[in-house]
Amino acid sequence: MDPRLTIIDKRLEKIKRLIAVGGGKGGIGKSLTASTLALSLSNAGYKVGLLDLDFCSPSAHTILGIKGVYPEEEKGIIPPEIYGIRFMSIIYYTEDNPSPLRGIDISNTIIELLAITQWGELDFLIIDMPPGIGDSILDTIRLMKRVEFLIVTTQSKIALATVKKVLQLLTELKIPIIGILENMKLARASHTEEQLKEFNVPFWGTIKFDENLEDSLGDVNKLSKTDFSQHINKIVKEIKCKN
Amino acid sequence: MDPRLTIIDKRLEKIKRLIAVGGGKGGIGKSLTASTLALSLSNAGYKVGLLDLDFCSPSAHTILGIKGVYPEEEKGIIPPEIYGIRFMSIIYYTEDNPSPLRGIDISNTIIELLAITQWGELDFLIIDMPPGIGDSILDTIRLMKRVEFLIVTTQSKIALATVKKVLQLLTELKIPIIGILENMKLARASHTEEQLKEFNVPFWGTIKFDENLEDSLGDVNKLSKTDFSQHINKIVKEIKCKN
Amino acid sequence: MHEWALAEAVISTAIKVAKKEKFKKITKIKIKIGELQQIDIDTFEFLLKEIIGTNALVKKTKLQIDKEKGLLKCNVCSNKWDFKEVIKNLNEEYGEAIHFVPEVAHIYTRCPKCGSPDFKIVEGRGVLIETVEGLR
Amino acid sequence: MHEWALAEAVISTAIKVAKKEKFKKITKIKIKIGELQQIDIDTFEFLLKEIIGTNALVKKTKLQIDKEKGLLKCNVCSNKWDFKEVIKNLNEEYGEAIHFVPEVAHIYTRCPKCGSPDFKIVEGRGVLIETVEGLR
Ligand SMILES: Nc1ncnc2c1ncn2[C@@H]1O[C@H](COP(=O)(O)OP(=O)(O)O)[C@@H](O)[C@H]1O
Ligand SMILES: Nc1ncnc2c1ncn2[C@@H]1O[C@H](COP(=O)(O)OP(=O)(O)O)[C@@H](O)[C@H]1O
Ligand SMILES: [Mg+2]
Ligand SMILES: [Mg+2]
Ligand SMILES: [Mg+2]
Ligand SMILES: [Mg+2]
Ligand code: NI
Ligand code: NI
Ligand SMILES: [Zn+2]
Ligand SMILES: [Zn+2]
Repeated sequence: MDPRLTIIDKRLEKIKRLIAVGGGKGGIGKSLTASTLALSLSNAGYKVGLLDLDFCSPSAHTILGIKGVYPEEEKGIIPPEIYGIRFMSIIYYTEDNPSPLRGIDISNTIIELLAITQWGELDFLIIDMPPGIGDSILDTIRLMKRVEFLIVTTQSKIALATVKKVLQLLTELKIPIIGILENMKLARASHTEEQLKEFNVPFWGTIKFDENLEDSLGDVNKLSKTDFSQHINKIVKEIKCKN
Repeated sequence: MDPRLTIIDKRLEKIKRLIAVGGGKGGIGKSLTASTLALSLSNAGYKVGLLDLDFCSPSAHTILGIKGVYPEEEKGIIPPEIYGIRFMSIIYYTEDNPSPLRGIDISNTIIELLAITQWGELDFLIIDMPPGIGDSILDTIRLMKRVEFLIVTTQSKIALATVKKVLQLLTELKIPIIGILENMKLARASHTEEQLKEFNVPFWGTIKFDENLEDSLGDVNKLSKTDFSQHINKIVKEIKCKN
Repeated sequence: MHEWALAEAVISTAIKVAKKEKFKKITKIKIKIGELQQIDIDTFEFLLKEIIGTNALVKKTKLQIDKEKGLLKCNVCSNKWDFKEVIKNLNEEYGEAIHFVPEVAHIYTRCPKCGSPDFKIVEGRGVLIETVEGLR
Repeated sequence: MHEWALAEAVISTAIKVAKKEKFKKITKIKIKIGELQQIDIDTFEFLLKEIIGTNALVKKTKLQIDKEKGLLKCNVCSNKWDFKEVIKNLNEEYGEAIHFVPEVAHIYTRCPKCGSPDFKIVEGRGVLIETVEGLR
């Protein structure tokens, strides 16, 4: 018997809402959305946690410029708090090294982190999902039973093909999808909202492709001034901490 | 005993070079590179196969506009040939449905496809890798022993962080890396070549971010006219079919 | 007849084992065929014999081929079920896809108790060699 | 003492089993601790007792805690090895990381035969409950 599976509900019990930022496809802005969403919620006065579940390409710490912090040990692991965000990532244990983990290892790592992390009271736990619909998303659904998804996409037909599959799967499994965010919009016309209408998910607007966004990565002050963050701030006004 | 593992070498024995297009991070242009590389090699008169190993977001068929084809059964599976490319993808078996596969299932699917696919004689087999350094890349290395990697990246520090890990891993394992391709270059200055110099891998140049690329997806004629394809064509002139 | 490729894999593997074990003759190969792959045993035996041909090492080998029940277990609700029950009501096209790649069962079938696609193929996936016996 | 969280998981699970089995008392919990996680058995027992406190259901429970050898097997060359051999020469910081998340062994250690990071943790990963015994 794996004792870890029993305790996960208790570890998450004082978290009001769990929001996973997904989309299936890589490079669509999931990590940027998860990171700025956590930041914006924290700035709005909420108690926020951020869990980076992308063990191959952990990016939230790069986006938020988090380094030199480490969890404390106290009846488990207490994530360090930065910008008011309790931040948990595999990087504490892998540093910058490549992490060649098969699915079974990814699954075990997720279970371990969920079993030992003491989040305490949170209004929101934001989860940055890796690409794919494999172990990470299946364990997120299986182990964090109250999880809701925020879906990111771009207007590209390559991204849309995958995002549709993710929406189809989550819908079938009756997992709440709180919104769809279109990212990296180019000058060309986009039909994203229309093309995803069949899924009946609120469309949370469009963020333009921003040539200069890169400059803001790693600097939360600059980051908060980007159009990206401004858009996320507007969304945050609509989100309630109790669903 | 798994009989499939023994036969894979034989299935690949008449392929002169196996080139996996990777980079670890999603959304950097791996699929576009793999697809146009296969197309360009085929146009240059080589016998080419294309294997899409991204089971969650298979994209090569979308990029090349391949549909309505299906393998034949003849002492295994014979991939259909389109634009001179023998094309193998999970889509023949999944169609457009979401494929919630854990790592063990991904691994088993790769083994099965490699054991039953009869590629015949090829100059090049191009492999479109999914993001991550999990089951797919580990099995590619383990099962296709002569595989070489072409690494794609963007100038973003988020992509570079992951690409460095992939380069570090492949270098440690002594897997040949034939080149690094910088994709989606923006107007801002880029230091990609410099930042990856330590890995001693040939830098295969830079492809600009192209606002209009999306229009060419699914249409090989339009695709061949893009700057992206032009750049790949130049690379193809440098590649020999016998290493 | 894509199963030819798998039959060839079985004979190649048996020969590899024989070489490692220094067998002069392979007397018996015990094979299990998982129900997910829906391979007809007689057909498979026919293909094995065709591949063996006149190869002295395997020519007189006894081929024992047994079916292995397709057992699935849900990762969400721990329910276990038999693939035989699934196949009864499965669209033929989906069954055919599972025949080629058993993992696509995750696409076309669900846990009958909780509806999840997140299950383990515990046994009965595909073609396995149980034992290769021979004379030195 | 992050192990407290795992000790709590053990007691919670034992209580859950007891409720399911309708035990009035849990008489014995058999626990295995895998060597990768490098948890001191005495410390773990101390934590378990602290968590049990005055809980009548588990107060008099016998705690049997055994070490499980850390067995690793390479997916590339099939070599098997013992984590005990690895830990001898392992940088302390890496050992500490593996203590928290045993999977990071794939980052800091390699197959001693072929150098691959692609190996299975066959046994001895972490904390497992073998049996929960009780009186109805
Ligand atoms: N609106 C945008 N404009 C320009 N670049 C963006 C935008 N959103 C994301 N990016 C960039 O795209 C890349 C992928 O973003 P990321 O958040 O890492 O995606 P994912 O987590 O989905 O892989 C990063 O380099 C990021 O800086
Ligand atoms: N040079 C480029 N300019 C503009 N868009 C690009 C370029 N290269 C790739 N893209 C687009 O970026 C997205 C990701 O490309 P893709 O090949 O699917 O990446 P990956 O396979 O690495 O996930 C696609 O929508 C693709 O059309
Ligand atoms: Mg990300
Ligand atoms: Mg791709
Ligand atoms: Mg058939
Ligand atoms: Mg410690
Ligand atoms: Ni067949
Ligand atoms: Ni500890
Ligand atoms: Zn179920
Ligand atoms: Zn090895």
